[in-house]
Amino acid sequence: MEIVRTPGQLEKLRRSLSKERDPNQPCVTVCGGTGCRAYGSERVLEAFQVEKKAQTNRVNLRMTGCHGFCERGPLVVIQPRGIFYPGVKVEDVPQIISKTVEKGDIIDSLLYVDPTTGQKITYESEVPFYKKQGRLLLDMNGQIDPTSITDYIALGGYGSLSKVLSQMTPEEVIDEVARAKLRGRGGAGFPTGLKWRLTREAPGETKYLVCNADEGDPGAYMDRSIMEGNPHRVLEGMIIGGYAIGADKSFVYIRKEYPLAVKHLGIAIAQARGYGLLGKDILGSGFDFDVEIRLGAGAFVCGEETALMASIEGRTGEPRPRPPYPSQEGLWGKPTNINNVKSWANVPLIIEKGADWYVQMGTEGSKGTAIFSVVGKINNTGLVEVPMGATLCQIIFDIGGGIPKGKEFKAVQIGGPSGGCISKEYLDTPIDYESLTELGAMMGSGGMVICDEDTCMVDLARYFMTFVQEESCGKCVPCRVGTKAMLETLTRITKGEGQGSDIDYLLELAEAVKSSSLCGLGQTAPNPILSTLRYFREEYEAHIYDKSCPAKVCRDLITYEVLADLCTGCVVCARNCPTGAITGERCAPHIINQALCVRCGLCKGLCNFDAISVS
Amino acid sequence: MKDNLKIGLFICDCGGEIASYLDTEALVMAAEQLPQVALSQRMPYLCSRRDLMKLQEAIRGAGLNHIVVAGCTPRTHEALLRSACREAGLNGHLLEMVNIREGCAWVHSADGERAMAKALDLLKAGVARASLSEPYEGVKVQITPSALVIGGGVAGMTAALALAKRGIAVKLVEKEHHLGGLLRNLHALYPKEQRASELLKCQIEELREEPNVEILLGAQVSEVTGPVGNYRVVVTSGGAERAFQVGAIIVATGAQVQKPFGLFRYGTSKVITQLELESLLAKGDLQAEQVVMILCAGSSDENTYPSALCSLTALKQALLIKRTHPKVRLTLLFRDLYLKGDNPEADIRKAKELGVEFIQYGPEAEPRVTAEGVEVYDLLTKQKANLPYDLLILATPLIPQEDVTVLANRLKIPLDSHGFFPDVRLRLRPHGYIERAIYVCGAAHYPSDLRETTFQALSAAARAFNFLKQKQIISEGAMAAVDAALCTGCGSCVEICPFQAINLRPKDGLLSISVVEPTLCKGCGLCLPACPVKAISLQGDSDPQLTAQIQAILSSEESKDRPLILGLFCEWSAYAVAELAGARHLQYPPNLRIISLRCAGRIDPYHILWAFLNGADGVLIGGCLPGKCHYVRGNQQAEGRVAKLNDALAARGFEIERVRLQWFQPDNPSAFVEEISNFVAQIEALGPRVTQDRRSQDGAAEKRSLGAR
Amino acid sequence: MIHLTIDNQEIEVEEGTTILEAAQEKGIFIPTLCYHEALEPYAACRLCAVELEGKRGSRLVASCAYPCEEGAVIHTDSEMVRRSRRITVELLMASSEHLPLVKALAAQLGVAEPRFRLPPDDCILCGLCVRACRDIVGIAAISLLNRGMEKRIGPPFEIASNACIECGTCVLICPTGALKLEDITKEEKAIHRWGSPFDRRPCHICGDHDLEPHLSLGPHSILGEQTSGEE
Amino acid sequence: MADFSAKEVDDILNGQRDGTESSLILILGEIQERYHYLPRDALILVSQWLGIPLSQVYSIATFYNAFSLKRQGRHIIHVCTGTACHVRGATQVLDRFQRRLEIESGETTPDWEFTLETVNCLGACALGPITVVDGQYFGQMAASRVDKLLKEFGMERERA
Repeated sequence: MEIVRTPGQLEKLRRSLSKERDPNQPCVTVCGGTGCRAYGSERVLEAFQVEKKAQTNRVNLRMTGCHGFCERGPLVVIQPRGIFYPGVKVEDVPQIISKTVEKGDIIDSLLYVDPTTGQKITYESEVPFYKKQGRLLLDMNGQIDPTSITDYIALGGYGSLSKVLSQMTPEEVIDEVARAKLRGRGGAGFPTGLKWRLTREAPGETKYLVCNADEGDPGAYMDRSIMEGNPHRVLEGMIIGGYAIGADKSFVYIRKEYPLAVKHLGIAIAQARGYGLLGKDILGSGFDFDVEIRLGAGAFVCGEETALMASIEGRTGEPRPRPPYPSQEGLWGKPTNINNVKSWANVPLIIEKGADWYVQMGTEGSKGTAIFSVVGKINNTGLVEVPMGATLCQIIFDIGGGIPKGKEFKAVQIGGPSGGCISKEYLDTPIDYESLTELGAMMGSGGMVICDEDTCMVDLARYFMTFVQEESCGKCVPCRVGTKAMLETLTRITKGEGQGSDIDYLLELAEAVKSSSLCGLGQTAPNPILSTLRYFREEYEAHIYDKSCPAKVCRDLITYEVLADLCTGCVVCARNCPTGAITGERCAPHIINQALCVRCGLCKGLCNFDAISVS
Repeated sequence: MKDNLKIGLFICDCGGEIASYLDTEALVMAAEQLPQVALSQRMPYLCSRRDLMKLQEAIRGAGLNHIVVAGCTPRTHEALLRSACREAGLNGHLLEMVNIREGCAWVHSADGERAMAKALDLLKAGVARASLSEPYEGVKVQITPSALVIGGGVAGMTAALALAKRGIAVKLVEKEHHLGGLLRNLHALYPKEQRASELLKCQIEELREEPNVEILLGAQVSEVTGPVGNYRVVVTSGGAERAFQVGAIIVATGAQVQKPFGLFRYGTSKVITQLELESLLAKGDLQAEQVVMILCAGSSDENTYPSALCSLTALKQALLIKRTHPKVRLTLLFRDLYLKGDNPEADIRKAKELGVEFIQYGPEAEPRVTAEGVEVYDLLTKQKANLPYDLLILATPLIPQEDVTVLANRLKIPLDSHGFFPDVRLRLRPHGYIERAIYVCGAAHYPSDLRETTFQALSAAARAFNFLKQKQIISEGAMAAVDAALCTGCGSCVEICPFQAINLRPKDGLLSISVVEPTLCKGCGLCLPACPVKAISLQGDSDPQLTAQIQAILSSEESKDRPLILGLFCEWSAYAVAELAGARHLQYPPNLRIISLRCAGRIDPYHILWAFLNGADGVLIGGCLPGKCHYVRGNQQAEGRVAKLNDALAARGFEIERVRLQWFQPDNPSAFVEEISNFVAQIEALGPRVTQDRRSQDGAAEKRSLGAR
Repeated sequence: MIHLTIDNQEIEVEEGTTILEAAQEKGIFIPTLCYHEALEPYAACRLCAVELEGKRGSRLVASCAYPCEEGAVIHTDSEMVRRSRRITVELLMASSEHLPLVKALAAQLGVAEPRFRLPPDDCILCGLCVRACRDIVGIAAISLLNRGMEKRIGPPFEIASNACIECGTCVLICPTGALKLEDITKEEKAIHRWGSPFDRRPCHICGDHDLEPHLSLGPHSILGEQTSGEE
Repeated sequence: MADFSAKEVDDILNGQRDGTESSLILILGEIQERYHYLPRDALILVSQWLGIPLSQVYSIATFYNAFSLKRQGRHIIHVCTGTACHVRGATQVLDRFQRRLEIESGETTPDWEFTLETVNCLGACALGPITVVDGQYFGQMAASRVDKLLKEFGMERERA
């Protein structure tokens, strides 16, 4: 690999690379996202390699980034036709090679079955989950090997960079991004172009640039899969940003919990340096830029920009008051521009296709696409990328495939700990920054947790409160003590010890914490409570006044019982009960001793005859 | 007295911490009356950003050329205030701090009126001193980016390697003809029972391959001179001498095992030390059925120390023996078990499972060893046991090397009561202290096991590394200077200087005069009293300043504070502990007026006379405990001078009880308060000094003659 | 010069002045806990929050850290401000009701009883001692430990600090008297709250240097009747 | 898991030639990787070599979740308590682990075999509830699968 010195050389390289990638050459792509790996996709890939040798087949193998449809991993797609086999096991591999690859036959038994219609689907593009999405940032994930810069370049990667460096002034770049109305994908939605301009215009020679990849929000993992699946696009975006802002040094602040993303990013940086796309005099433009990785050591608060900077500087992640804003005084007191992974990844696209093309997508206020990780009580768990303005209904039912086991949809929690719950009345609202905020939720990181009838909203609120309580840095009083107070109250309620005054107390606390906390974490911490109170007040009241949990979740308000008529006396529950609360003769109905029962739900999980009821 | 003197006096309320005990407003008023005080101002919080700005405005605005700040101890804020002055364009040394917080407000909070009087005296003294202070720049010293490591044991090798790996050139000096030190005699190591020899082998190889390290075997450090950061070291090996420069020195001379001759029948065939057992184990010939180990052997008397090392070794050896010779009956007698590590209990349990017996004996009842067996009183079972033995192992502590004192003198660093190299008590260090860049690690420091030695070695290396990294240091401290016009070249200062900072240089052929090497001078001031013609002055702490200070601090006419007592305190011990007493708000009689000096040895007998002539009823001189002097001999000299002075005093008709030289521990404020109180009591008993009227002829004459100096 | 309105008073201040400083100039009282003249603003206690009018409605800002802006309109005693202060103080009371300082504030703002309680603690985590030790004295012997509810103040490993020079600055800056300078053992001295929990035998040689206190076992634990405190 | 060795720590530090404040967290990270906790002596060395006050090093070590000051067990169990896993019953799983191991999360069994930790979302939500043992993922966990899992990692039946 030799250094690429001019845009021309890059173009030449791209042409030669894409020639090598013969489009008709069969290629088996195995998803290598963390999800699929956990399902054993690495073993599947090995099997393919072994089989490839055994059958002396000249098929290309490629482990790609996350395809998004994590529910059905390990995913295998056979190009060029895009034949789609979900949930592939090692033993399926031989026939995939011999049949599908060799002869091009489709193996019926491996095809994906649409749970709603029940019909089999052959091609990836036709799977409803993908069909109804508008994939912008995630599109490449399925096509390239994230550990190979040539894959990325072959598909036009770093083209935008060379365009910027050869044809555009920094101001023009900023204008383009501004015209595209790109807004910070970190959640708050601050106009990216404006942020860049502020940093560029801030006095001072040295300036820094930071990519915020501290995706701390539980239930959101799109940043991770972008960095795992297409790290070079993030880098390209950052280099362009650096050029526009006038920064020559940058950091990617990424969670330690994402080892694969860290690895791929590290490889990508090394490769980019190797090709001269990072470092001194990039593409002969005289512009220097480099990227360093900094690991987040497990602190949600470090997603907050001032805390994040403190952490990069090697101090505890305590936020500081703003102003001064990072664009004025950031890392080591120098102007610093911080954007989220997705924001950076958007940049090359905007440059490549132009702002006019970009603004066609989305709503008035919010352009482009939004990525949600749709998780929880949903059929098709996975990453969903849709144009801004798509409705919740489309995401949850058309793409997400609805709620499993025919259960009733209850609510969707958007934006993680800083977001809120939205009830079914609003399923048809087109979602963008404004509409979500109006509904008491928040785009946040784009975590979308689907709740069905079995989810207790009080418990959910309590869960999030536990989370922020643990993650609060403890610097300011409202956040440190206030969240604790709210948590205590919620716990009391879920224990059935709630009092009439509790709801008002919660509202009062929430208000105060929201308005007087030091940083974003505290200011948004009450949202889960406020939103659940707004849409599900009656559930709170049920807990407080009737001492009952409608969703049958809160332990102290429920009892497990054996339905005598259904119980076959298989003694499975009795054998596994941790407290030995279940007794009974073999083949005779069992009984649960409520005095001993700790309501762990183990028995219900184990019973093959649904003979355990909760009330 | 200089003209065009514009002294600015700033009194800090310390947010009430001072103001609530002293009427700072009144002090400001009183101060305004003082001559040379151009501006007297009260500050709510001098260390706050806002007040610092006010201070700077005042300096610029009123064109002040000397600043006196009355507030807290210099230890916390002097640096801050000095830099503030510099920013305002005033040399940092034109700032004088008067400690009215720890030195007055807090320690006399019970007696407001007298505290006020004292505070005022302190202010006057500060002003008097300031009016004579001269600006001067610190001395820059370039640091030689290389290090000397003394001792080629584990500690030395580890430290050398760590530095070398970071690109520091290291000279490693070992007096033996081979590396390895104590470790060479060890068999296995705790806790992993790894072979000592192997570990040693790879470490030595690693060291030999390291280009940045030069190993000098069979060599001794025979001379260490030169300034901090630029030491000139002379090493002798086999008669040949070699000299070189180093920036920092790491002392890793290790220790030796005490041979307990005359104890527990040591010397007889059946009684050996732990170390001797090691070699037995190494050879693998251990013939014994009944083994007894005695820990803390012979350490019942006061001056010894329980050593974690003995316990660890004993435990390790017990485990080893039991593993290799399960038959052996092994009993371990101990007084205390000092254990460290992740979970030492595990090892103790292991030992017990293997059948090692543990018996604890009390300090009052040491085990008795006869030819037949060991008699011991078991604390737990409360009964005597008699253990037959055919091998008795004594755990004896590590003791310092014989030649340790020689080295200590060469390096001019003190030894502790056991002959180990202690850390400098940085905790109570005086302000403006610069480190010596001499670091101690390993058993030279205290008996430490391998794990700890390695740790210490690396930690010492780290400190050395960060010192060397600075490239150059600026020593702000006071500096001695010889007035060539007065110097007669008698050479007494050359003799007395503990740091060889003064040399005789020929002057126009015939006589030669003393010259001070500023980079070597630590500003202790020992040479000043020594000079018969008072040709030496101390920058930043000159004799005129001191005399003026003494006069002012005692000046409160017919002060209510009779008897009036002057304290001339060494800042390392007496002054440090006085401040500590302040921080603790301990109360002592306000009669005492304290002046802080670099060292007790700085005091000239005439300072004491001068004090009496100015109305002192008693003089208390505070210094470091013998052997603890930070300038090697300062405290001894003070002692000598006071002794000489006594005759002079007697001649002038003073009771010699009025002068006392007292050693102080820097970290024991209650003892300090006690001493002060009983000295005050003693003086009170003597009553106010009845001498001729102050304004009497000879008195005045005396004053003039002294003042002239 | 910058012009702004605080409680309907037109005032003029130098650029860079904080709202709190400006208010104090004008003798307008704003309660504070973590603010200190000698230190950089920390904005942690939120007691000094004031209402700042803005385009998108009013919001609360920490007056100790927020710089005066041209034309800003500020209320230091509006209902919004009082409500937030009341809650803040109530939250402080949860663990520090017994402190005179907190009592006084509560009385001032008319808060009777906290509606939720925590184990009593003298320390309100204003961080003054830590910042004073680091920024004024330049020693940094103590620091903030852990986070959230577990947050504490202490020296490394929470045993007697070797770095502490016992200047007592932390003690005198502490607004609640949570810190006391006290002897721990004859050998070691350290600040009371931060004392080593271990039973340290006076050991000339080992005692002073090693941060890891020696675990000295009594005969019982050796005979296995009880295991020592480590686990 | 390796025993602490000052020399190793020195090598880790030496690897970071541009040893600055900014690399502090990375260095602590490496030490944590090596020993699964931050030994006291290691922290002291880090502070001395980097010339950063020990208090700052210690406060960082206590602030971030990724660092532990207690020695960890041979096997480290991470139970994901992310939202997705939570709504799918991670609590029951965690519960079961705590009962069987007789420790709270964040603790280590007396025999230094298992350390139980919770983690806020590993981003593998599709598999929830998810548990990671020594870096190995176990998806669709259920309280009823806990015992089997522990057995796989050599926990004998006796306890619980």
